[in-house]
Amino acid sequence: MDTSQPVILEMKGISKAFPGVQALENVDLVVYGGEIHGLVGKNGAGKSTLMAILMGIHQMDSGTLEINGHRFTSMTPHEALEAGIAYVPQQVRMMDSLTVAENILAGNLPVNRLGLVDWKATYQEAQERLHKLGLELDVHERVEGLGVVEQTMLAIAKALFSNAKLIILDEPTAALSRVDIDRLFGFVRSLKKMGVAFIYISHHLEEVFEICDRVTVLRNGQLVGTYVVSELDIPKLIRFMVGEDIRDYERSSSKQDDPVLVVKGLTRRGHYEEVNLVVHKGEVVGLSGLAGSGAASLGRALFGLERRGIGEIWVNGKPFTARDPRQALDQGLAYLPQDRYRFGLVGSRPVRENVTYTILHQLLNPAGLISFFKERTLVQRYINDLGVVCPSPEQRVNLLSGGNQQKVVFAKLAATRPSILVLHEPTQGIDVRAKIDIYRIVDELASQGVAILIISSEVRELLGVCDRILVMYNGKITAEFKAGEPVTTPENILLTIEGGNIYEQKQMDPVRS
Amino acid sequence: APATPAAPAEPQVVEKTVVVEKTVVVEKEAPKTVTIGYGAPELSGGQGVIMNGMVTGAKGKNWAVVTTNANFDAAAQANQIDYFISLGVDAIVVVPVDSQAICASVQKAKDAGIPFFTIDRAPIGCEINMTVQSDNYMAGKQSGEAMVKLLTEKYGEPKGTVLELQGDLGQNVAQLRGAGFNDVMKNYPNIKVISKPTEWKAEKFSQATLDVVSTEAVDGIYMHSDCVGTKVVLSALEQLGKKFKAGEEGHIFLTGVDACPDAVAAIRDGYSDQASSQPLPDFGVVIADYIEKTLKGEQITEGEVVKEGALWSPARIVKSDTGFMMNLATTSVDKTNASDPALWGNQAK
Amino acid sequence: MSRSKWIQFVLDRMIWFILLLVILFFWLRAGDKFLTGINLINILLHASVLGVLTIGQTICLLSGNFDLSAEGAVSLLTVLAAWLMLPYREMTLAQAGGIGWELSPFIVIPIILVLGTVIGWINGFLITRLRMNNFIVTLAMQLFLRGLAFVISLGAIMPGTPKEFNWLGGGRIGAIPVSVIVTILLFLGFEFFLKYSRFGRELYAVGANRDAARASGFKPALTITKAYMIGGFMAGLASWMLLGRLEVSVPTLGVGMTLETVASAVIGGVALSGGSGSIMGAFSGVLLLSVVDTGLNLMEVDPFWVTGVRGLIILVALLLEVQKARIRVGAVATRSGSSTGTAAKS
Amino acid sequence: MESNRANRVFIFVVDNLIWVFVVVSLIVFSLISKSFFTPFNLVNILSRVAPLGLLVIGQSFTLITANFDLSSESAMGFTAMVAALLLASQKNGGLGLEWNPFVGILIMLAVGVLIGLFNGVFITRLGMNNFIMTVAMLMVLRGATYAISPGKSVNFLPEAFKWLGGGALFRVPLENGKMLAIPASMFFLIFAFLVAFAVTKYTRFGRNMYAVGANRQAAEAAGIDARRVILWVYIISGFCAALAGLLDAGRMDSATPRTGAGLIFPVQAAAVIGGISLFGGRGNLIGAFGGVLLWGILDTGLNIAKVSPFWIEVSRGALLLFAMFIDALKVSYLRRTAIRKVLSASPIGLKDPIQQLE
Ligand SMILES: Nc1ncnc2c1ncn2[C@@H]1O[C@H](COP(=O)(O)OP(=O)(O)OP(=O)(O)O)[C@@H](O)[C@H]1O
Ligand SMILES: Nc1ncnc2c1ncn2[C@@H]1O[C@H](COP(=O)(O)OP(=O)(O)OP(=O)(O)O)[C@@H](O)[C@H]1O
Ligand SMILES: [Mg+2]
Ligand SMILES: [Mg+2]
Repeated sequence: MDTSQPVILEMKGISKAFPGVQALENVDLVVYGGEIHGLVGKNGAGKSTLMAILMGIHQMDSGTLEINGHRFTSMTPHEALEAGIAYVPQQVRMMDSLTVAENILAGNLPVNRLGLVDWKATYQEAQERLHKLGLELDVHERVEGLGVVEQTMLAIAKALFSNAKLIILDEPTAALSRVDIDRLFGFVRSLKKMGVAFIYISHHLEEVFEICDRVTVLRNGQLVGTYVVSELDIPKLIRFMVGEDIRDYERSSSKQDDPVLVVKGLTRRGHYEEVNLVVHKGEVVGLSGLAGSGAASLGRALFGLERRGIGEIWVNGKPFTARDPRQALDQGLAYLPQDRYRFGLVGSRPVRENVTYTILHQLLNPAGLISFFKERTLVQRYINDLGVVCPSPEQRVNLLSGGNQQKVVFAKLAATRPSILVLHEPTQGIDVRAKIDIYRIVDELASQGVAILIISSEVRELLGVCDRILVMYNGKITAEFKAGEPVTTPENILLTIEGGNIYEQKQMDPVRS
Repeated sequence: APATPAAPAEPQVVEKTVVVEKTVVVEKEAPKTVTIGYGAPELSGGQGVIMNGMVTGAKGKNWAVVTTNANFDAAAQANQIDYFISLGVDAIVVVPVDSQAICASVQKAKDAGIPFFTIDRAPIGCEINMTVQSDNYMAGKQSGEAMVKLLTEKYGEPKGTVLELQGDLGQNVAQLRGAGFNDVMKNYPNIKVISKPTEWKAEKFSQATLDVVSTEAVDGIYMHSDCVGTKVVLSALEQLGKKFKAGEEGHIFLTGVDACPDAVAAIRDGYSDQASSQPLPDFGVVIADYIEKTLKGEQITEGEVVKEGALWSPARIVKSDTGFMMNLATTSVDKTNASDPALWGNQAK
Repeated sequence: MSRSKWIQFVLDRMIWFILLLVILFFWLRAGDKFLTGINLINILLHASVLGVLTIGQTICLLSGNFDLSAEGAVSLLTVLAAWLMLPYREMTLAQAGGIGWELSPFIVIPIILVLGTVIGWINGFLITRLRMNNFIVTLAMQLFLRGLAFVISLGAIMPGTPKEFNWLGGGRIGAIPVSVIVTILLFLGFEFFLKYSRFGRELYAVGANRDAARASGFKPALTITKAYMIGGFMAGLASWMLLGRLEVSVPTLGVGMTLETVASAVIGGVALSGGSGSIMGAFSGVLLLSVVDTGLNLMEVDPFWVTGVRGLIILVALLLEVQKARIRVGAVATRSGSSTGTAAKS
Repeated sequence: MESNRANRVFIFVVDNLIWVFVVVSLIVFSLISKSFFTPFNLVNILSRVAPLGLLVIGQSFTLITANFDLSSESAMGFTAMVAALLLASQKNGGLGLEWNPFVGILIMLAVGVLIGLFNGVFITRLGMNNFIMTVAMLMVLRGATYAISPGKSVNFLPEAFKWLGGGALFRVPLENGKMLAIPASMFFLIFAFLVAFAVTKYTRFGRNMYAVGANRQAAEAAGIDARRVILWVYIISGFCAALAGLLDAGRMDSATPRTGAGLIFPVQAAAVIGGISLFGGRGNLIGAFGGVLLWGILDTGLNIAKVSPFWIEVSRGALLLFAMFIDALKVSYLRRTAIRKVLSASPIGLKDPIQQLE
């Protein structure tokens, strides 16, 4: 950290209550120019709320706020923008149907002498501006045609163009692959050199260590402290966040011998080829690969969200013929999608309904109507079992914190009593504590005999949870690692993920290219 | 919609299919077939049938007819007349959606040298070759006079409350039928008229009847169109338990314009009291003669026209500032003449 | 806390209070005539056909789709029903008879209900299977169906439907019209049905987030098709009711109903974007429109002004309705201020 | 290379499908009737869709910002009636004031602007739902039109007033010796669409409209005052409705209480077929012009093809369904070939192109 830089932001004694929750109590936060400031805490610790106050979206109940020496007792979104604060949410929402150039210059398009928009200049200027930041995008492309990283980087760039001095990144890496994360971090570091300050919110603590200078920790709406990252380590940080040492997760279940999911020679041109894999009862298998390796496609295809191509699939010894999610569920395969906002949950409906969407047919009373009694007991049971924290089952699900939302998705899937559960990036956007909860849930399910296939780009996570890890590269399964074997190291796995071959004993740095 | 029905004067069986056919082209020995462009303002109720009258009339002369429907839209009608002009028809016959708005089209037809006729309504503000209509104001007046008579019989003096179910106030058919009626009522300060617009919609006839009759002591109901109204109003009265025959305690007088088959039947049955029968069925047939004359270059002359056995006879042709106007006689139908087979309302099979 | 809950409760039902206000307004203006039993029944009676159609519209809107075709279906089905039931009468008259088969109402009623449902199915098929734009498809369907009504009737009025047929629309049990009872039962039934049935869950889920619904094992295409089928069935029912009330078929029956149904639903809090709103909410919208209509019929408003005044009253009612957002913000602000114990800030 | 070129051509065609429909319908109707593809008729189609076209422009503006304006058909009727009452003599249904026609035009345009302002203020400042606000306005204005007229049409308007809607710019001789009047309204329509296109494509305001429609929050974050933009599109819509009233009254030489009644669905249909999305941010005015033309061609073409009036509505509905069917085939083809970018650029109103990919 460079204390010679001026203080950009000083928040003091911020408190905020929502009906029934004290979301923030007496929280302080100081950010210097050119600093990347981490903000961590469990789900629901109040990170987003603090930022919402800074952005003028929520009003603080008490406290003061100073930006570049200007004092504010209240804030409107407009004032926040004026003051040079920009927020880049996890779900970047831009003007999808418009081009990159227009998104960058919206509200301020260059005009010619006649006062008409000069499109040539628009594209040129957008291109130049991006170029200055070292970002090369096709400015003629519509934003909806861009990938997630590009959209995030574009959103950051956009904020800078509107003279932002402080950019808030709220879980920007949640939906990104490692390669994309590297691109993003490279971009952020280059901006930091230009004197831009960032507040970086993430549940990936390694990332905090990788990119942040200082970190502020919140717990249950209260400030734990602000620390210089180089003086911390992960276990310490976790202790600050959680308030106790968390017992490391340990597997308790064990694999049995009967195969549950058998895939033979599954091929879909352009996505994956000749995929063979077996997942046994009670076994947890990981599947990893780069974006475009086909791993994600395979997961979606198994569940019937995409076409599957040719090849044989057996579940519990019976041919698996499902063409759509309903049939897949009926035949014992459940799937947790990567994008829980779009595919996982119906945000505007209550928790209760979201949990029972998959099993409504089991809750019908003789009249063919849903038995609320059965439903309530069942939902309550899952809420207790999975430790979902919510004021009531009637709470709209998009008001829950990320970890709790993910637990609701789990509850929904577990309720179908699947034989095989396919999880796609199950711990995205979830705090350390909740991650452990999720692992426990996975373990619990496995010990009940469910076969589990986790598709994830988080190798460390897979190493902790899986019995076996498969690696896909270019549409083919190229390697298999068994837990406990000496070759099963993060380095080796990452190497194969990037297309290398561990048996060639090439010495290369597997973590970054 | 206001019924301006059409049954040929010499009852002839017209096959349904004739109506459905888009054009009736009957080859003539003569090298050139006469083509008439016919523009209907809409097709529900009587209007669809007026159109058939025209088709029948043209068929009698071996002419072809091109028919269009403006669907209550004066602008669409203007488009259709443009189209007739571009088609080069020999004569244009229109039931104007709007008597004033039609004038722009009349001018265009005149420029193109095509004779222009209207049925049912005269244009306002421009001159055309001829209009064949029956007098809507007169019809309203007849119903009004009948209503006064009925109220006087009931109370010994002209007083009471009358519900007027109006058509679409934006159309001059409704305005004339309303004006004729109200001009009579104006003379009797003790008669209270409650007017409700219905836009010719059957739903609204029913709704207004239910609302007003259940909250006011209504003595009589006057309908701008008894084609749409009679059945609907009677069933509304029945639902309110107020449907009685003439002479029974609590009978509500019904009068209306059109004298559709139901209305005439209801008069015979004693549920209704009066209908102003417009001898509209013959419009198309009557006008065909005058179109023929015009095409031959003959002059239409003023004076009385008499046709044996037709209820519209005698009719008068007069020259007005909108061109020749032939007013077919309106008959007031009540229980004394409700069985007259010459009434078009009694010609249904 | 209980006070704020109470405010919340009131605000959630704001539209019902506005309805009361409107009734009060008419009571003051139109005198005691307005608050008579028979008039209240009339209000419900006018709400019946619109109400039945609004149920169908609401269900389609909940699934995230418009149904502009229902009014066309009403035109066609009323004409068709009369045409099938009435004895033959020459067509050259403004009033006509049917085709002459004189089918019994007990055959015709199922026919129109089934046909309505089939029309809904076709809408659903075109929209979900062929992925056509719902707005245009149903608009085209409306034109098509109304056109057919004219083709069948040749524009003529067909009067005199049989007694057994008229029971639903015109019959009364005591003083209460059958259609009122049926409509209220339908509203309650559908409210209950959407709440407690599997279909209801699917409908809200599909309307709110189609992708998530699919990934939860629902079949959005099927749900949307079912929604349209219910819409079509309701159009059939409304046709039966309307024709039975009027005893006359006119091919223009139903014209302009689409806007009224959508407006009722939206007034009642149903979102055009799908997945939010309730059937009883839509009922409040229907009632608002019919109270206004009935009230205007009783007040001696200049006929030329009726449409305009109607629009104005609806506007004012809605203006009150949107104020609830402000009241709510105010209420929440004071509450959170007091719960943290800090002084209210300016 | 060759196939790439073919593909590009194909994509170009797909992108401009609405124009393909326009051309195909022109050809089909020309084959059906020889009186269709005549200069007289073609000119007429363009002049008769002029009022519709103006309404479509206004509607497109509001739709691009993800708002409806259902009141425009009534605004058209009301403004036309106001002007007609002021201009016409008492004998012809006016108030007998016989004001200067230009004053009349100015007043009518001002009334249109006021109506738009009213809609806009209620929607942006008082938070009314735009759909219901404009439906209520639709009733209020139609009622007011009936009330001020009262119920009567007004005709014989001054020449200067009529010129734009009904006047001829010049006349050209045809082979058969007749003179073909080239209507001013035709040029005005084309001009209006060009201006509207220029505004939406080449002004900051126009781009702000797209931004607001595409994502209101993002637009606001970019410093665009969404409420002002929406207020302005309603004002423009009101203004366009008044122009439509001017064209219609000029063409008809009269204003009727029903002027414009029932146009709202054709207006929306033309806009949507032309690629304007009901959900904002998509489509352009040139496509909308194609939608207007297609509607006009069907209207005239079906009459000229001598379809019985009873069957016209049926045919129109069927043809509309057919057009949407072809569009659906296009979408499914693109989905199969997964040309996602083309799809997202496609000009027929899809709710969510990505969703259609599923
Ligand atoms: N609009 C709201 N209404 C009511 N409660 C809210 C609202 N927003 C947040 N909360 C509650 O306030 C608390 C803090 O939430 P916040 O979103 O700030 O947590 P977070 O640290 O950002 O969590 P996550 O890591 O899951 O994003 C939580 O208990 C949450 O449920
Ligand atoms: N809708 C589509 N149309 C065309 N190509 C596609 C489509 N979806 C995916 N692809 C291509 O198919 C290949 C597999 O893509 P996919 O996104 O499924 O990879 P993935 O392994 O699932 O990636 P990740 O693990 O990061 O989610 C890629 O080359 C991608 O570009
Ligand atoms: Mg958060
Ligand atoms: Mg949060």
